[in-house]
Amino acid sequence: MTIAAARALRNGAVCFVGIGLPSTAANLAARLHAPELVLVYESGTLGAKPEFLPLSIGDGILAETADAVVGVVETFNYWLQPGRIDIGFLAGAQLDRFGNINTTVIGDSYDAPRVRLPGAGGAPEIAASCREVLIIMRQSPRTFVERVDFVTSVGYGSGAGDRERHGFIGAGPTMVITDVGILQPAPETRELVLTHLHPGVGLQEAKAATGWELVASAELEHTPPPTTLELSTLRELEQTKAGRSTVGVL
Amino acid sequence: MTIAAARALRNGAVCFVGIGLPSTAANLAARLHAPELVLVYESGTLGAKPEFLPLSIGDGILAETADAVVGVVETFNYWLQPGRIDIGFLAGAQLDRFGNINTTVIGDSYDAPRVRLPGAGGAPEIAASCREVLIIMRQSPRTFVERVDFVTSVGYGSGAGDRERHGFIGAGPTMVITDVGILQPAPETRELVLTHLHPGVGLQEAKAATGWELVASAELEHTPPPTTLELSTLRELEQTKAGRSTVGVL
Amino acid sequence: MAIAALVRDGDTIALEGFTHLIPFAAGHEIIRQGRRRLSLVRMTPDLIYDQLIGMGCARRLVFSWGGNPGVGSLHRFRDAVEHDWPESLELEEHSHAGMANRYAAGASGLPFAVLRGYAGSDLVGETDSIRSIVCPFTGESLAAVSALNPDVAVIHAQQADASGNVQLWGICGVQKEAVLAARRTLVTVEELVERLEPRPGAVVLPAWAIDYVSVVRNGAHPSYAHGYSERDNDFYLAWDAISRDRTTFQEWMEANVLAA
Amino acid sequence: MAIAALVRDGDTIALEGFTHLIPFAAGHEIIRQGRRRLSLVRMTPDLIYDQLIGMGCARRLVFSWGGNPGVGSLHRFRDAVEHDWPESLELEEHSHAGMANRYAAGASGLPFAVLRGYAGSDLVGETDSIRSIVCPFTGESLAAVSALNPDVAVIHAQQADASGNVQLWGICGVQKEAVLAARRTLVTVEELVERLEPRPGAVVLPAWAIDYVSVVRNGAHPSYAHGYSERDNDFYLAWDAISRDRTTFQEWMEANVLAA
Repeated sequence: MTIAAARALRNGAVCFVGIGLPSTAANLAARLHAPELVLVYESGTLGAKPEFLPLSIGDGILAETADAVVGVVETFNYWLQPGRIDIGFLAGAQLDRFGNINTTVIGDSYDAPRVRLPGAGGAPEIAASCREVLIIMRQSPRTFVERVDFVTSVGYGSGAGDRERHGFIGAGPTMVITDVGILQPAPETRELVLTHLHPGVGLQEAKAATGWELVASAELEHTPPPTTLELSTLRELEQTKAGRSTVGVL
Repeated sequence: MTIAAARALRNGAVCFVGIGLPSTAANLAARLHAPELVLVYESGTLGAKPEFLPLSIGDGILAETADAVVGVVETFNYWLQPGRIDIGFLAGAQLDRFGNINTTVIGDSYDAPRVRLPGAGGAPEIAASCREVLIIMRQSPRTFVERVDFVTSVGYGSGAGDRERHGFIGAGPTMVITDVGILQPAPETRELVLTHLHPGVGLQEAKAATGWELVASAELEHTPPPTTLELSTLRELEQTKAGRSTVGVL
Repeated sequence: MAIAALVRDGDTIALEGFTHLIPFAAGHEIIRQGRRRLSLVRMTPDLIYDQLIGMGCARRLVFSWGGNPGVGSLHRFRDAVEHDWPESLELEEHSHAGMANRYAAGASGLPFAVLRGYAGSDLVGETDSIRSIVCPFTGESLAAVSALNPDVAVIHAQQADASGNVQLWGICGVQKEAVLAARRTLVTVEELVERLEPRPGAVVLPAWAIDYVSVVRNGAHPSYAHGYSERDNDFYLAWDAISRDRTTFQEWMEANVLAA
Repeated sequence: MAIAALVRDGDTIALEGFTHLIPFAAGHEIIRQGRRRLSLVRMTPDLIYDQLIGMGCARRLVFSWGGNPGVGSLHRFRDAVEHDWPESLELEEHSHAGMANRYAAGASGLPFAVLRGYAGSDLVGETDSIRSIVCPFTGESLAAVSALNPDVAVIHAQQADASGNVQLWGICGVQKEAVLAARRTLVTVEELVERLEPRPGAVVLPAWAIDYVSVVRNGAHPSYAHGYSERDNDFYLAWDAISRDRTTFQEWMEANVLAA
């Protein structure tokens, strides 16, 4: 999943990176095919080049290695909002068939939620304003749902035309990378369809991991297996993680 | 005039300073009774302590000696607009009986002016948002007029209550310091009345230098004559002026 | 510290610091003073607000992301929202962009800020401080958020000089905005120095923009002060277990904060 | 320089620099290229816009203060407004606060900005880019100004590195906003360095936010580059006499700009 995400990052792109898998994937890409990837963390570090994986978006290593450190107001207003960022990374507790993301509450009621999640953070505006959005999430019927309990960040809303109605600058989620494969929006409906399966995963497995009637693309492909170099670079990178402990990332 | 202006600056006050007489007066006060005067130049230098008089508000000496140098957007939005500045200094080509200032055009028509002046600069918002405003201008019937040709910056508008109607934070021009004396707003009408004459100037002279029917305060006083220390400090200061030439300041 | 003079029951307070320079020591003092019914404002509540909430100091939370960064949930925050323990917690919830702009409006003396944000998000329906506004030039509809002007802002910085000017550097977050937006302010600092040496990327707050400065060495721990300390990532990881259980949490607070 | 590729007749261009770091060399190149009908945007037009106006490059001026700082009038600007020489000049006139916020809105991808400004000023009646807006929370009326998004922004900076990242320091004005607001950008720099050494108070613009970088030593003269040159105050004083008379002005431009 991390390797598939890293592959999706073209050299020279400017990425708005959250902590966890996105940070790992971006740092992995920078060490492989994309040495000129520009990492922007929402803590205001433009062009950070951390030697090891930070635990939080505010780790000192990000400020030390950045081309520029700016305030949070500037980060959102001058850099994210006008559409200067090529790729935004998002994840969530729930994702629906139109790529909308929930990171707020699980349950029917906002006021009395079953599970209170951390909330929006930078996601609504990342989802709206980055030129494109990559979503990385583990796929399960519990997390890939027909309709999210709460729309924190909009993917394609209720389908084609919705982003345009909202006046969004960016194209929306062009790729959802999971442990099962890759989903992409169908050009006409904007519904997420399965375009790639990871090696060793079958179509039935993918459908079973999805809470809606998952459609597979007519040109369903398999992602190439990880290379030795990809695997070893990822392993090295993860060993450098700040805090030196293995952490479950939300 | 410069000495009278310097005297009006209490120690510890935060002043928004334009170039020319205001800058000279503020730097003079800082060398006399107000060593803790805080000078803010609109170029974004907070707490500048120039060793010599700058020619422009953007001279390098201001940045070198400032507590902080911030951008122009921040200067106006974070520092001036919320009413953090105690004293703003203004001048103009014309001033009217209610302390309104014209720095835009002389003549009846904005589009075809007799004299095109430099324009507003920071003045409209300095006039609105500083806790109080000091105006320094040479007094003549040509410059102290019944009604300014163009209201660039509002003093008391058309009289009492107008500042409140505009929602201004600051108190407006509390003192107009001229080569003749000092004018202050009458508490009820906000019309500028003569409260002080400089040594050697008579009331008739002051009235003759004013384009409206100048009223003198019942408690008309004379300003104390400049002390030797004030004069010598001013002379020293003016000799340090950047550019080393005597310049007519608009 | 100046906390006793500054923070009153029922106040709206903002302890800011974006991961870096979080004023933990000041937060602990607020807990020790037993303040109640506070409205807590912070983009990223972090462990210090988890502690304030768990200790019953808060009535309301104004925020944009309430998690333990890179670790997971803030359990005391969740317990308050999900089970009203130790009491119920009102939420005023925003995105980062919205919160940052609310502080900026507050610092600018404006009643609101405009941004491209929240469109299509269910947050709009839950939060009265998000409304829409129409551009008077283009007719386009945008989001407006109301200004934040906390009663008190507290930040932690590396240095203050003899006159009370303050300098912070590294990741500077929204601290300048929080201080300039607040009615009363306290800056805790790692150390007093004779003179502030200008530094790349630093934010300098002049003495006349601050009410109180206190020296509190290591006052940001387990957060950090760039150039003075490292982020205690192990503590952030450990907090997950400490905070998960009410009793464990209370015992830890008793031993490490109340008795300190 | 990249001026030939960047600036076309009829473009809206912003050469920014608040007294410091004014891109004079780039302005001279625009004059040599014979550009016409430009909309010139700048908070403080200064001598370089006096020259562009006097040479007939401009159709329109968007500005907030058009004087020779500390000296007096810009005579070419006055001659254009008062006597339509060498041709008439449309004005779009603002205050500094308004112009700064217009750039900030442009840099932020917003169509307008909100400020406390212009109330009671006759400027409101002369400029269509000032309107009023009502706060959706308090009902208060405030000023709105439309965003500035020039076709081209040119600034001068001290240094660029091998990758094209740019650093400027000293008084930084609205240069960052002007660059981020513009569609195409050029930065002239004093020198190329291997690596940008971080400096106090510096603005760093990453290479990916800029289109062209050109090395032009002393490219800000008679303005200055903090750390590289001093402001040539004598030239600012001398300009008063050079520019007062049309013929003297033209001869000076011929000898010092066109023939250069």
